[in-house]
Amino acid sequence: MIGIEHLPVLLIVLSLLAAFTIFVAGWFDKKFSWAISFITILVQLVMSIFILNHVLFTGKIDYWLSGWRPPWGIQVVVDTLNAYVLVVLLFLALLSVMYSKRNIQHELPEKVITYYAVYQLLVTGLCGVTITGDIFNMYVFVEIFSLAAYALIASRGGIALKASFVYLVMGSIGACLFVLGIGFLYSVTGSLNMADLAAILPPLYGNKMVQAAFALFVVGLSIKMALFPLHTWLPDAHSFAPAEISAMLSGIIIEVSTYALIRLSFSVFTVNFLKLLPIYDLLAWIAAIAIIYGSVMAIAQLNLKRMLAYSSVSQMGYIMLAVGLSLSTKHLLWGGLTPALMHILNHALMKGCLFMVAGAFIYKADLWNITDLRGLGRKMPWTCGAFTMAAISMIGVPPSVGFVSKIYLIFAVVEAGNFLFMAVILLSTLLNLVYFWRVIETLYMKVGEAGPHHEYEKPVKTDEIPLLMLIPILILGSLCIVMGIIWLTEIPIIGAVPIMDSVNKLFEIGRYTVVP
Amino acid sequence: MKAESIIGLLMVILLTGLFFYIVEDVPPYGDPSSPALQLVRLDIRVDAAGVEEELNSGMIPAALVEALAARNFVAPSEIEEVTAGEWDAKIDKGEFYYEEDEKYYRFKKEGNQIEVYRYAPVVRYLEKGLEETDVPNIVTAVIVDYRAYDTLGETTVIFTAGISVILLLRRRGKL
Amino acid sequence: MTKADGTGTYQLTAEERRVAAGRDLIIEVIASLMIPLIQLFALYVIIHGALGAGGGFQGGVILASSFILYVIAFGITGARKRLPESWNTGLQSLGVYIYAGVGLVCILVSLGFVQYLNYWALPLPVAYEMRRAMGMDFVEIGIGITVMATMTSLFFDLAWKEKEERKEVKESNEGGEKK
Amino acid sequence: MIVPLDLLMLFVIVVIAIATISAKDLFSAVILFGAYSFLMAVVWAEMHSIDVSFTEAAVGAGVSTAFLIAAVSRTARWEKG
Amino acid sequence: MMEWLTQEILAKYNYWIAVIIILIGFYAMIAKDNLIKKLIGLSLFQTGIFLYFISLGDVGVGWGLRSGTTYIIEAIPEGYIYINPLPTALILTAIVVSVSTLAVSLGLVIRIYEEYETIEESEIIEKERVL
Repeated sequence: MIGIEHLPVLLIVLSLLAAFTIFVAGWFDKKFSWAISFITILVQLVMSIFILNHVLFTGKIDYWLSGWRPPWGIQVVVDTLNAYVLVVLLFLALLSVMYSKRNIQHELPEKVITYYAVYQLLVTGLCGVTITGDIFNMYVFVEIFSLAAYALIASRGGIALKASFVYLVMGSIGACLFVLGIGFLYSVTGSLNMADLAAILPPLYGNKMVQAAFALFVVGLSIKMALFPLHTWLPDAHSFAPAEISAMLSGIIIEVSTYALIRLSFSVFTVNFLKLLPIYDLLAWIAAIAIIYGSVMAIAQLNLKRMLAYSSVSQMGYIMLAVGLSLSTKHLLWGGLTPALMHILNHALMKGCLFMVAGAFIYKADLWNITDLRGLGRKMPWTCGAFTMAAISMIGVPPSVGFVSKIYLIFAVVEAGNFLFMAVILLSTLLNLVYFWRVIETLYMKVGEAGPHHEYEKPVKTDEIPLLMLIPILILGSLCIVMGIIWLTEIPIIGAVPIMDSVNKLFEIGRYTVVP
Repeated sequence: MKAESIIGLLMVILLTGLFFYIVEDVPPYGDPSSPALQLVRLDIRVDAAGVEEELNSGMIPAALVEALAARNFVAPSEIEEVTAGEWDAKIDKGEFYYEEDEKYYRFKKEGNQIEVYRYAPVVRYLEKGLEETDVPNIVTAVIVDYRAYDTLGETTVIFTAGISVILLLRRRGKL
Repeated sequence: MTKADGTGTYQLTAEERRVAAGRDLIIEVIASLMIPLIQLFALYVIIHGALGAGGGFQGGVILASSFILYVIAFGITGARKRLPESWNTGLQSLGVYIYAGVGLVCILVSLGFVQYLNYWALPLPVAYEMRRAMGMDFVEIGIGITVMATMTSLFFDLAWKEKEERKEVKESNEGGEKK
Repeated sequence: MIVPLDLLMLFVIVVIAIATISAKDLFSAVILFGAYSFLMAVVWAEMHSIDVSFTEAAVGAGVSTAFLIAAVSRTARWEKG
Repeated sequence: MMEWLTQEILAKYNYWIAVIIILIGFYAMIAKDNLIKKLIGLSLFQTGIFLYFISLGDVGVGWGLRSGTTYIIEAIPEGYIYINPLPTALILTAIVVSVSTLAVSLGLVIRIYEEYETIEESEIIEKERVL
């Protein structure tokens, strides 16, 4: 039996080897590629659940690659935050690859092999960013997943090419700023390891190089995670990519960038540095603007995927608002990073479901615009049901995940004492209601144009998408409600709340209860 | 003038401002004792009284160990005097296959206090690289041994680029 | 090709075919002299990376650049025949397989205490101290193979114009028939 | 490291960089970029970083330039406006 | 003022050249209309960062009197010390990343040209509007 300490590294290597195997096996037979990808990601998910279990109940995994002590070699560190993000990531990746079997056959019939190879590399890069404990290594993996994402977004051709190019230019600027920040940090500390940097940095907090490095990290990663003024690549990239890539982009890729920012600012620069300058207050304000801007722009859109993309801008605003408030909430149970981490999972569930449903409409009848969706509620009852569940979650109807995020966020705002943010959240809920109600209304209340006046009285033929595409949508849609109930009752069966507590304890922010 | 040029100029001015802001703290160019090459000051100090004798006799002072542990640093295992008022401290390897200890801290007496410095990783690479890896070219040793995982990532980046271009451009053959 | 007076066809000489394809004698001769030297140098760089400047990546790029020179001098069709696509695909993966595989062997041979990519654990029949150096050589060769195959495939994909390719193939077929 | 030589080469590098981004003919821009990479490799060799210098000479001046030429020959040669 | 100039600008000339190259590349990436020019700008930006890293690792001040030597371990003469090998190793990785990015982006440019018949960004946006 391989020790559990080996699992994080095996996870990466297995994924890498699978990518190469897809490439070679696909040369012999196209059918292998999907199967290999699916099985690999399934195994990875199981591994990541083991890791989460181990981290939660035994302690963090600290693995020295090549057998060198950390400041000399590279280190893989998995604590609760990593393990949690890893599970969320691989869960959505698994559902996406399940969904993509039929969808990719339909959309890119000639490119199946390379599609899955690049997809597997995307998953590898995301996992690598998540588990690494070395900043330069993080940069390398950020580049891997970015390159894979550029190619996957462009794979449909047409307008997607230009969207991907814009993403490439902006993402490269972000990565360059990131590596410049690494250079600044290296020149004053001589180290690249995160834990080591955290130990060396405290006397250097006044150093201008360190401050500039932090600023460069924030700006570089803000581009990658599409924070408001730097989001311009996002709407096009989200709307023209294949559906599962949109789901991954919105649900995981920008979240992993957020994770990188959280990791760098709390693990490397630590809370003491963040309290010196009001950077996080500034971030909270920017996030508030992003929430309103994203919601307003979403209302103006006709294209369903584009609307969802702008909604992603606003949802990233929620996460960043929670991160920005994390320093000022100390006393209550929902303080610290809890709302941000919750919303990472919740957003992955909701946006994954919504983008996959949007992809299903395109798969079935090439319907892009909201007005085209009339009467589909009767034709595709399961798909539209899942859509409705995810949509009411986005609005924030009580037992759903969206409600949980919002209520935790509102409590955090109350504790931070800035009631303008509360107004922003309530206004955004209203705007969410406006643009999602429009879609739900079109789906259920309006009748198809072609049919006669009283068509709704006739039995409508259901015309569902293939089962392999339907299952992920249904899982995600139902989880939107189930997960919300679990959050609300704080049932510790999946260890959800202990995760938040131990993350808060790790970074010494917020109030944390006992970790079992 | 186009809007893009104006945005570009603005960004350039912003970045220039950033560089002018930080220039004072950039380590001097070509300095052989800069933090990246030699020693990092850890801002840990203890009173020299008593500690100095202990250091000179090769014992590990408890006050120093406490001060280091407060900042999550490993405790030294062996002390060795280099020159008057300066000591090298070594730590346990921690791995099973090297017997020797490795150089980690440098204690310097400054006035009445003993300051703690730490060696940069590079010192270790240059001193022990040949012995440990049998490779005279230290960069090769670093990229394929000390930081081999980075290089695995790097090879994956090239591979990703190759497949991505096939995904984008190739319209022939099986792929 | 039809003769000027229309009385029949004659064979194109090698020179005429070269001119028709837009290639140049001097470049061809020089390239055919240079390419083996470049490849020899590339192998030297890969193997010698441990002792002097260079290493798997640089050697791989130089090896790839020799193929690129071949393409520039002799046209893409000939290069395709010399380095088939299937080989290229296989080699791209093979290099990384070697790299990741060396690491996996390290884990599998000595579970529990030896970590990933720790070449001391390699089960090689040489002295303990030599294993690290040999492991690094394996990895360098792996990097070299991947880089060579990927750079070549990248250049072929970027430089490939399908229409011109087809024309070139037709011409060379014609030349073949006339013989 | 010899300062005057270093300064001279770095100055030439900056001039070539400006020329690269202002050339209207993309072919000449690409070739200038190759020259820039090569000079950069020389500067790095003079800074004793021979491995990076080697790589830049092979990649920046060699393969990147070949890629760029391939791309320019398949797209438009002249920059407009 | 003069002191500041000599200490911060002249003594650190290598860093300033790196900054100038970074800014040239950055400006080209944002302001240039042509896609290939943007990519050349990206390459310049990256090379500037590499120059910064390499300058960081170099040792040896003055006019060739006392200098650093390269990191290949051998008997070195008195007065010379080895330069810092770590930035070199990092930049080797970063160069590979930069050439990979360049290749993928050139692939995109070629596809864009096939699709839109132009590689000027403004013209692409115009054609997109028509579509």
